[in-house]
Amino acid sequence: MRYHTPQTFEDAARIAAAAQGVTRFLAGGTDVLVQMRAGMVQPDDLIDLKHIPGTQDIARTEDGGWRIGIAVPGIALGGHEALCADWPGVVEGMELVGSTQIQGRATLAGNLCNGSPAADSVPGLITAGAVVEITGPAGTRTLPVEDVPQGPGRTALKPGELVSAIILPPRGDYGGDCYLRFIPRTEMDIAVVGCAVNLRLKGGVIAEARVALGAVAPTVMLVPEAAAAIVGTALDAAAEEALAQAATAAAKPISDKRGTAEFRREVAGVLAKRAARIAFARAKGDTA
Amino acid sequence: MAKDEYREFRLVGTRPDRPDGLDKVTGRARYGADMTAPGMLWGAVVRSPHAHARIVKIDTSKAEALEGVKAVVTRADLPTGLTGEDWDLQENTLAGERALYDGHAVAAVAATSALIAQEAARLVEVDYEVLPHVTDVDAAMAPDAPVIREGAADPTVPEGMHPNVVKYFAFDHGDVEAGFAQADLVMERTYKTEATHQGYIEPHACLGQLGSDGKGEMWVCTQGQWFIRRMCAAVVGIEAAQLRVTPSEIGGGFGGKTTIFMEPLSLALSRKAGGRPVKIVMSRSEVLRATGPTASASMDVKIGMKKDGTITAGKATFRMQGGAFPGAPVDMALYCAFAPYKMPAVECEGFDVLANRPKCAAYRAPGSPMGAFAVESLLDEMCRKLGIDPMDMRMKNAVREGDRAAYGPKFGSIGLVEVLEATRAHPNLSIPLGLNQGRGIASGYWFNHGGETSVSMAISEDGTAQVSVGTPDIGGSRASIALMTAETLGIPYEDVRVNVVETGALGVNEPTHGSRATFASGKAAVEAAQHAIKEMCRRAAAEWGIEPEAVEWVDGAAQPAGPNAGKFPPMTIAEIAGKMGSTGGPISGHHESVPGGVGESFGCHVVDVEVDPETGGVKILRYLVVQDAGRAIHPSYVEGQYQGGAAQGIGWALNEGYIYGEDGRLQNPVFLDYRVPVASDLPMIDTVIVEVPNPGHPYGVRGVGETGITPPLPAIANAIQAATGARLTELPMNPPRVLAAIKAAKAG
Amino acid sequence: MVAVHLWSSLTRFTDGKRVVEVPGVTAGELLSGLKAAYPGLGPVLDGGVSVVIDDAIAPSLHTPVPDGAEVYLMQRLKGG
Amino acid sequence: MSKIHVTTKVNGDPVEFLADPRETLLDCLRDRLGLTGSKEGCGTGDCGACSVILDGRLVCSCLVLGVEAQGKAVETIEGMAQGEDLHPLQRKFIEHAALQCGFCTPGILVAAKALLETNPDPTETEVRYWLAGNLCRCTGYDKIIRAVMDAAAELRGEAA
Repeated sequence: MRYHTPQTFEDAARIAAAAQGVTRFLAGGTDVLVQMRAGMVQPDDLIDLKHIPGTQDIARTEDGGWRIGIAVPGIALGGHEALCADWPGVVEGMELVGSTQIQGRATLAGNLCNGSPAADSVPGLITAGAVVEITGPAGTRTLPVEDVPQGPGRTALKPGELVSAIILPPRGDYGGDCYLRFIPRTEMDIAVVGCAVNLRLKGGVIAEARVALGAVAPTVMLVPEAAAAIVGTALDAAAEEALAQAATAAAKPISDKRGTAEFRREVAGVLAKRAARIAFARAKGDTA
Repeated sequence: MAKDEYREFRLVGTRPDRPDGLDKVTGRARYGADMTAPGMLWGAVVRSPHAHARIVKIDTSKAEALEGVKAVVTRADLPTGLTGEDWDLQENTLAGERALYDGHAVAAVAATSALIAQEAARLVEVDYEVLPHVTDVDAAMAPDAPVIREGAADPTVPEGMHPNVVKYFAFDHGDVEAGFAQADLVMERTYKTEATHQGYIEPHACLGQLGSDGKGEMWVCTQGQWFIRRMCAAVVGIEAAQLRVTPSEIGGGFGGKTTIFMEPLSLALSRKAGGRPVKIVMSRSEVLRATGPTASASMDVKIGMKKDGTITAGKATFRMQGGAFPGAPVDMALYCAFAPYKMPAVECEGFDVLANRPKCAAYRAPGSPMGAFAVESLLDEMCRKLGIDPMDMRMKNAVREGDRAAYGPKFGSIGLVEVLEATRAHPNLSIPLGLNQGRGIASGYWFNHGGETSVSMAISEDGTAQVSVGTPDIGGSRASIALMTAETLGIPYEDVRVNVVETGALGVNEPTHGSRATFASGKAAVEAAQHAIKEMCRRAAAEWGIEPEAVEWVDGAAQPAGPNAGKFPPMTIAEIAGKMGSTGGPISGHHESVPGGVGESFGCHVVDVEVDPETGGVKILRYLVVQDAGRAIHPSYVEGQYQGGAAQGIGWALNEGYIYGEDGRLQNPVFLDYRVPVASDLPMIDTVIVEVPNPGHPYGVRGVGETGITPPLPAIANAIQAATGARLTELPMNPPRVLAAIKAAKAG
Repeated sequence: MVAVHLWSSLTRFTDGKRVVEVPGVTAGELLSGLKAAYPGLGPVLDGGVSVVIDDAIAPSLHTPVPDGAEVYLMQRLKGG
Repeated sequence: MSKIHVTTKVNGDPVEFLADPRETLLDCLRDRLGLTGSKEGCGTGDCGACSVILDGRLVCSCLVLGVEAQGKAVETIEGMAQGEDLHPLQRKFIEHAALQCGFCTPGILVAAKALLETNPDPTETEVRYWLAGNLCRCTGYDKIIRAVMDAAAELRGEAA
């Protein structure tokens, strides 16, 4: 295995494009090293991106959003007060990935590019309207996060392409988001169901909303019907119930070692309701 | 040094620092994988990806051709002609004609680095003819189930039973039907428990060396170095005494490190590699796939009870699979299931069944948790139906000294009633519960075990003492044995060093299992100390010119036994030891026996849970363990056993379990999905040490290690019913099952 | 003669007898007596059993059996 | 496969080793540098027995490549005591009997030290969640949590 430490994304893309065998990018490494250890993947070329300047940075964009480096570990997101104030749902999704130790390494970009339908940070990114900047042999392009996953372990990245930044839009006023997941234990599990809700209030009523579900389909999915169920409401009981039903109806889960399809459908509704309540409270400015 | 309230003893019952504490908090303690040797090679094991397959051909040529590879072994490199348990061990070490479970070893390689060894293992080509498989115990007894091994049944199995039944066992007493007829309520239910793994954090590791002269050495993490010696010697075909086995520090065992897995492979590889030492360290997935989990169980229980809570009769049929080899602890499960109760009539029947899973090993009170899950769950449900307080029912039916155990003989001194009284008196029982919260109670039992024991001790020139024991220290037994030795010799705790020694240093010892280390090695250490005391009294007597019988040992010194014996100042152990070279030579003591007088231990647990009615998630709010320790030598480590046992039982109850796919492959061979409790899953675990001294031990010790894993399974099921009205009869009680049960209960 | 209580599935080898009277003053002699009286028991007993004399498991085949003792056979006990 | 020369600092000491790029930092600590205090319990980041502090951040050394340690600073259990003086956490673990087999202990001590450096006054819940990535199979965590809380109190200068 060849180990590369490029200094620019362009170099990284060039190395990847030229590589003949199995190629993997290394940011936090919390998925790649596990796969190598299990013998699932034996890369011929491993490209460590952490030597590229800026990959460890969290920066405000000109329009008031955020540009997050691809090697920023979860613990750094959680330690960034302004980012947490803007996008608590995004940060809490990332902070749910693994243990404190994993948080010292795991990254948003890695969690996204691993392509797991259960990735905890992805629903929050999707509902936030985040986009990724992609660098490849043909230059850079951007893509909404919801368009990145294409199936379990598969992404829309082409050979030689890699995510070079994650960009969050400006939060704006009266917005709130939240991510909740269900796991059997209190920590250390992969989500059995995950749900993120992002919404904006206008005069106490939900003016816009996005709802995303994880672990109930081959990819994390945006559920417009669920969002529609609460837009125009003040999240009263009926709206919550409609939201839960829409989420349950949209879920297309499988039964596996982590949960049954029936359970996942039901809990998708429960989490949607609970996440919406928190997002709503956050949008109102409650310190939930 | 904190000293607990009572105490007729100077040291027993205090809480000094453990002797190996410093090594273990600084990273210096050496565990199985921490040893290296000059010229060392690394081993790796080739494992079957199939649950059941004929091994058509193994081609090792590519692996052998890889640079750095020094040896490859297959079953052809092991001796033939083994029978019984030895054959089972050999077959489990390396598959012969067929791979019997996912993860079954089929070949092994040794190379100059771990990476080369892993590469070589991938280059071993095995042709398999996949065969039908079965992993569920009930399915394995179905008429059309694939037969795992023809003729594997032992003589206990009557003709006509399913060929996968390899052992059959039944016991009874009294008239069960008459008992049911007298009952006001008779209930019957079927329960299932899934296989769990001991989950010790240290994967198996060994460093083995074997020369062409048949002499070998091994460094290995094990609960019992003599077991390793005997089993390895049989499997690779050498003489037991020619193999010297040194136990490393051990990173947990819980029964799972009482037998062999890859250890003989290190020897076989070493022999083939010209005697170079070979280190093999299992990965976590190897541990979960191919070491010894528990059996899984399917159990029918029927109980009769009068309106006042009196149990009139019980009937149990247990079926257990312990993998592709005999050994599921169905007998122990049945013995323990009704043990806490006076049973006028019982009828118990058990089947040990083969399936395509790894060979089960012991796990903390083997069998008892399953049996308790069935019986304690049903009793709780019956109390609920009859409106009886479950503590009252337990007290009313509790066995006492002289009562006949459900399994036949009469109990000697036992402490169940004292345990139940202490439980009832505990403040946790009067804490009010809120919405969706429930309280569950259950009892548990384990026999404990004496076993072959050999201990030697020697007095040093300065009057301090060294004790050599053969039971590896998993949870503080060096401390408890040092306390008892120091108490007996009348010297400070710090003056005793307890060493866990290699097989060459003592006679045969059984492992640290059966809750026996503090009981058996402790009892033998006390005997050995008495032996040395006798000699020291004799030396003092000779010095004083009086009869040895006229000398007694008090507070670490010889003194005349009374005014008639003469008037001499006490002669301390240091004085006697200081001149032992000129008074007859070294002073030592030793003791070899299978100690009798084993003390059984009963426990009772109380758990409060809160259940999320929308997700089925179960949160443990508080947990209480009450158990009879006989006498707690080092109370902190007794509490530790109670807490650790409870935590493992909680894991078994809620989220742990082997998950096999349709293809017969283990789907959760990593800690990510084999879900042992993490710190945030648990509350503090309250403990009450009840002390009803065991008359069979000089300090009253009962083994305390095992009972604690038993009650959590039913206690949590009982608490979930109290919280939700839903009764779960299948483990693990994970959220999907709990939610489904809540919905079913609501539906009526 | 000592009355030895067997577990019920052993009665297959003892013509249905639950309690078998055999001569002997030690645990081992009782086991030998049982095998002599009912050879079918041999393989099962050789597979490992515990002899319980009154309230205690006999640690040795040489453990004496006192007059009037109650004797039960149990499966060999093990532990984790 | 050619090996890479790595220069790094372990417990304050400059060290060098040759690493196959596939080897983890844990492999390198244990097999190249003889620092076997860090343990491998899973190799997948699920048990925490290999916990070390890498440039001030708590990580599983099984999820870091040895070559990634180039130019960084690594703290392991072997560097926790200052000469003969144990860290208060180490003393409290012995005092509270917070270990049975001791295999998870180095990782838990390193993780707990990282906790107390960022949060000197954690609640029981905070300690439990911080240590959720450190599996202990022997103790049921009770005495571990007590030892960490007690060490924290001592470090804050409160009477234990």
